[in-house]
Amino acid sequence: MSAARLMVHLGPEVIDPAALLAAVADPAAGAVDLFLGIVRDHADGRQVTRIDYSAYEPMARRLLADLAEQVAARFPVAAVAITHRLGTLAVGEASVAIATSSAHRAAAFEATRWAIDRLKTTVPIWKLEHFSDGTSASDEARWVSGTFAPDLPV
Amino acid sequence: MSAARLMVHLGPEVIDPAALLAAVADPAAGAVDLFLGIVRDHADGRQVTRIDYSAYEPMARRLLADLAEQVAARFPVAAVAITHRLGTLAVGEASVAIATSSAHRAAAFEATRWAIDRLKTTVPIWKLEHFSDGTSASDEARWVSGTFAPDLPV
Amino acid sequence: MTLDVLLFAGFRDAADGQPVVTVELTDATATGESVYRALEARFPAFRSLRGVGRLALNLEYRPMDSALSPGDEVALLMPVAGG
Amino acid sequence: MTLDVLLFAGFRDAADGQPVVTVELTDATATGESVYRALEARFPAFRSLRGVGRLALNLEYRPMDSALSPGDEVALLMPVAGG
Repeated sequence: MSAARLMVHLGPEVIDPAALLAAVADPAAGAVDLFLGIVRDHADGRQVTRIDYSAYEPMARRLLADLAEQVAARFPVAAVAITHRLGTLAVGEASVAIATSSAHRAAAFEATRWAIDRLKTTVPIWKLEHFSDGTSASDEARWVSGTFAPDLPV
Repeated sequence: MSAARLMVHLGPEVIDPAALLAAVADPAAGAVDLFLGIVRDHADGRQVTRIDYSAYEPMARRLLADLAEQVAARFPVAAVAITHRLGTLAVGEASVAIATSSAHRAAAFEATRWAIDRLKTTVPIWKLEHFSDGTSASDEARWVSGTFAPDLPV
Repeated sequence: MTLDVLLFAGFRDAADGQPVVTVELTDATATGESVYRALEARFPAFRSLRGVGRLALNLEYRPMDSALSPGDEVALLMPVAGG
Repeated sequence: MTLDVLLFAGFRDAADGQPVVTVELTDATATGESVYRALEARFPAFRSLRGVGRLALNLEYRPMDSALSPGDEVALLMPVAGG
């Protein structure tokens, strides 16, 4: 539905889930689905201490806006809100939040899931994962291996 | 996973999504999915003004607790939180909230969706929908037609 | 055997709004079916709802032909519509 | 033609940490491929990343053989890993 309300944000601010829920509130919506991506304490069996998120910011902002429009074109949603955080995030902090609202619940679940899958393979954001082997002095970092959606030009 | 943390609530209190998100926070979780069921302003083309939610409370509480356990048994989730509200709700208010957290996002999406589908067909809660034809004096109510899950004893 | 039957939603409406109805069951083995027949006899509106509801016995769904004992918590449930 | 190339993540590391590298392109028709060859010539670490990245041209994904013009905003992107 082209009348869907869209909100996107990219920046270092702490993600406030209530702001996304407020952004998708709609009297015609009977369902809201909110996804949060969170920094977890492990990856490949190793202890993660923090993750640095960086982006090609102008392009990422443009693609986040495109993504919100694509979600609204593909699913019967009333509103779409997408926020991605940048900078250094501790374990437990949200790096991304996507909320959608719709008259019936199937559309909200499917729209939110499609949006996060698509975001992860199209929006130019990268993460540098910091590990610890348990000794306080150790700090090792590696770029998390990424993926491009198969339909992007090669 | 039997170690998953479970939280359920049934009562007249306004639903606070932040409380559910806090209940499912877990350092091992990389994903959280939160579903909200909301009173919408229309049903079958008519204007809804409010919905009264009632329950067979002791049984509903027991089945909500069973449901949270079933979710944790079926999906690799770190935590499950389910809240259902009772009483008279205005358009835009949340009647139900379900949050799950998991290491990877597929489990959280699938667990939350399974939980709301199952809740709607097993937990003894009913809703009386109030309609308006637009004149202030009019108020007509009807029980929303329900469904039993096919595996319940007949 | 005398039993209190809890009623909700459409079943409560069918019993003129009463949340609890006490029924006297005379069957040798009283079941959910006996309860339903007793309610039909007293409240004709139950006739058109036959087959729609389910029996809850001590807070669990149970087959309508389950045997009932004195002190059981018995409820008749319309199709549920939460969420 | 002289172009500034924006680099991120692993590509930035491969260019000794530089976020922007200015390249001089001598091909008659300069393309993303020309940019990549110029970077490989200067930073050997780009060789092992050949075929991994994508070209962004004026904030859009474009085929690596797209023709480039002076003033274009050109970036090389490693596989993305947001979320």
